Amino acid sequence: MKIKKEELIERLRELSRSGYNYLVKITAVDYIDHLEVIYFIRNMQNKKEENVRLDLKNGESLPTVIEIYKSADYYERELSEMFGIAIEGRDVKRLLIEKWDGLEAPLRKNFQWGSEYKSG
Amino acid sequence: MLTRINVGPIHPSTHGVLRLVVTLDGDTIVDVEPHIGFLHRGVEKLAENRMYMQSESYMEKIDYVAPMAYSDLYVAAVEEAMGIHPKERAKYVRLILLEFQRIASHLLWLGAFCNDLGQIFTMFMWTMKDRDLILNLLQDVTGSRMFYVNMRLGGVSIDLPPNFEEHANKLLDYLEKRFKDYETFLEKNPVFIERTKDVGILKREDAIALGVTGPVLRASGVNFDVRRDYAYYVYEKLHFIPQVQTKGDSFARYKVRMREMKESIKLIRDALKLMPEGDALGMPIKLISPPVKESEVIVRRELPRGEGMIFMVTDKQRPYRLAIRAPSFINLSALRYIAKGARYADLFSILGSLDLVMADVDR
Amino acid sequence: MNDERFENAKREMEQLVVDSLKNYKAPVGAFFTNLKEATRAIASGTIRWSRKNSLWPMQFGLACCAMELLDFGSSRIDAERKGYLLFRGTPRQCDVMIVAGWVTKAVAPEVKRLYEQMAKPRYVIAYGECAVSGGPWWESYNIIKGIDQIIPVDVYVVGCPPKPENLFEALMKLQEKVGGKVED
Amino acid sequence: MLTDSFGRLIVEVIAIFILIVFFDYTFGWLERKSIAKAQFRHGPTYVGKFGILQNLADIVKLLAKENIIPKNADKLVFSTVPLLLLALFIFLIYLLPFPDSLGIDISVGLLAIFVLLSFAPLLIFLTGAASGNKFSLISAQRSVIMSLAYEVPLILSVAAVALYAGSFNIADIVNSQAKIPFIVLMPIGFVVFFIAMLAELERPPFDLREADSELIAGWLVDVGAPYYAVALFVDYTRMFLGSLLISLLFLGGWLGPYLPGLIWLLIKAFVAAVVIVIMRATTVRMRLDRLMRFGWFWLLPLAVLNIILTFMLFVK
Repeated sequence: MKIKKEELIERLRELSRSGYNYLVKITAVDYIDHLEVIYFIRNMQNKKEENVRLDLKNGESLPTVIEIYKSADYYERELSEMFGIAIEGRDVKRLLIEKWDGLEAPLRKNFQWGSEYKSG
Repeated sequence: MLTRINVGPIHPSTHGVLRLVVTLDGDTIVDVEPHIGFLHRGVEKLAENRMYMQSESYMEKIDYVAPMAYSDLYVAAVEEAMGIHPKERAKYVRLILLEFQRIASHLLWLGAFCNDLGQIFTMFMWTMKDRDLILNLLQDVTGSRMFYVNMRLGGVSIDLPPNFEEHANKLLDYLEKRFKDYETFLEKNPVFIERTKDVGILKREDAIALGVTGPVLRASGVNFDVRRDYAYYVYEKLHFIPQVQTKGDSFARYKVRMREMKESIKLIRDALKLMPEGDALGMPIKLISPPVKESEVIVRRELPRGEGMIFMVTDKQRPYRLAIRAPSFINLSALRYIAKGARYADLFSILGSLDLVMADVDR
Repeated sequence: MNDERFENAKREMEQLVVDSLKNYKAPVGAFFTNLKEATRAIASGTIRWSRKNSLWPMQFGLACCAMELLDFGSSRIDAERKGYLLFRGTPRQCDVMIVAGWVTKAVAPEVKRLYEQMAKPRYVIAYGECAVSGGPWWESYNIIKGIDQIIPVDVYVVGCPPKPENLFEALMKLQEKVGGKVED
Repeated sequence: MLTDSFGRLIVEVIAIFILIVFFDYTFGWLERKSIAKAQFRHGPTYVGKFGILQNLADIVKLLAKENIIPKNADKLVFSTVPLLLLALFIFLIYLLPFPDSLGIDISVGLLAIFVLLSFAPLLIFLTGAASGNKFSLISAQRSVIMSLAYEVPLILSVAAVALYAGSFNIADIVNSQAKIPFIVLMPIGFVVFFIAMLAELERPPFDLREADSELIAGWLVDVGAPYYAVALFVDYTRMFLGSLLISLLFLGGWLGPYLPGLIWLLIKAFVAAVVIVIMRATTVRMRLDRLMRFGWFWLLPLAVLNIILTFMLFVK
């Protein structure tokens, strides 16, 4: 299901009310000119799945869905770290790579591989 | 007065490198904040720069307690992308090896869990001894002790040796006896019951909202198992039954895993009986892989730690994007909610009952 | 005559006298010095023997190889036979640090700190390909290519993962080093 | 005459110290071996015959290692209190009577021992609090809180023994067990005493102070290697004291046929110690609040019941 960024919260709320209450994963794909964000959600009653997709322009931010799905917490933090997507409406701390020497968003296609480690 | 303690990153019972910032009020936990990422090495990025079958070895190192489960997940995703179906015998062979891997993983968990509860390695040594026997059996099949890399497109790299069935049955009989011993040893110990019952309760609604998977989800009363609900291989034919408990405490999680091991024994026995003769060998690894048919693949597998999922956007020779849903990652995020209000001594028993592999969390 | 040169010669002369006095042994004192040296030799021999026979590893696992490290301690290999097993969680009371697993940029300072917290004499074993050279993660952006970039390593064990028996052999090699059979 | 008694005193002091070292060393070896056997292992085998020299190597190595005193620690307290703790336990063993009129025989020995024994948690608290580490601090708190749970039942169960024997003198208590040892006469009292003693000895399931999986090493986290050797010595001396008390108060002490009294006493002490070690190998750790509940709701009523029963059945 392809939706627009503005209607994301609304659609997810609708879906979660209709039984799709389990968030499997949030991930993104970098298509260089734009990003595609995918929400995999599941209905735990009848085990049906739904993918909610939306396109993001480079540098655009994403609204948080943490009020609808509690488990979105870690996935959003991962997303913001690995793809450099800013999350609106919540404080996203750096998650995976602590003490990282200045290189951003490793899962973007324009990512430069890291430098050698300097001790001391 | 609130005390803040920093546990880790290197601590005897965090099972890897995990830093927890614990806020205590007396002996009661007010807040736990996990800091992760100490083992991050960018598997997803590395896989984007490898040929399809080159990444299998990387996948095994994501979860080093049950490596074969991950390689199976990845190879299944590649198979689906290329439209290859595994051979009939290969399905059985894979199922048997995977269930053995699951028993080995749960055994390690059981030992480590008792260790977290404060035993001085006794249960740990016992389970490690039994786990070693399973690893020896898998070594007989694949030639390697830990990282097997034996899944191939459409089958496995080496078929089961001729006397495998005999060895496996002997081992299963032994394990069944041992599990009975473990159950009496633990469940008749009042201190063990006291430390696990009504500790770290995760209710059904919370479990779904927090998105936990695997034995943790099933211990909270949600009847969901990928092996039944997205049946793959021959689980449907073997009448697989998921193990469910309703209470959602540490004891329920222990019970689910214990029952799962027994269920695995049953599955292996049935599979050994029903296994057809024939060929189980897959394609040898070549640099140029067969043509890719699908542009996007979603594959799910029940790993020992929970539901694993691979979402792969394909390219000609290598994945364009490989997203892995790691069960430990999401189970760890539930720790904060479970541990709130518990005693400090119970923090590690709760952490242990979630069965985390830190490399799986960080990827 | 150059005053400076003269001063230097004078100072050298004085130094010579002081040195010779330092090495001078009175006939009665010689007995006690010899006795002192003998006791010192016996004591150092005992200490070396005890250090050699009681190498306590730290309870410290990073990644995959930690699984084999567990196996090393458990009943099949039983590292306690030679006194290798008394895993202590705290670095203050340990002798050997077995780095089992890959070391990321985030964890490197912690490893270094742990090494500095250990009491001397302390030894390090790089266990597994990742700790030796970065191993399969050589190309990763977040991995240190070998822990010898941050701490000194005594024994390298290669393999991915090496079998627990290899670790046993490594510790025996370390014993030889501690016992003084192998030069540094 | 003064020189004569003074000479005897010195001989006694040395003899008992040798006894302590002998027990500590043998028990340390026995503990490692028996735990290894429980875990399908062999334990130390290479260093000396049957690994008998393993502990010697460990101790010498620990003493020869660098001593680290952390910057945040209170240096004076941190470096003297472990030694005080060791001195306390050794002194307590000197207060016990041994057969063949070895040791001091004071009339209120029992009282003196249990009063002094309650200082141990405080000394542990001091070490833990002085090291300036939060894990040690938690361990120190636990040590004091724990003592609330077991001290009262411990003393009450001992009181029943003193009531029956009609004396606070331990030699008298042993002699009053000439016919039947107290373990048969008051089994409830023995159980309470044994459990409370386990807690006093910091043995599983009550090893809350030195909880490896939670607090890394409890009050010993920042203790340097030489002081860890002292702590091991403290641990085993405490074990000796505990098993001696168990055998003196409940198992009939040095009374027994054929063999000399000292041998009987040591045999009984070793049996008590090995039972404690087997418990250590099998059980998991209790929680602090559960321990408190257990102490006050189970041990205390049982101890009181034991006193009442003793009073009604035997004393009247």
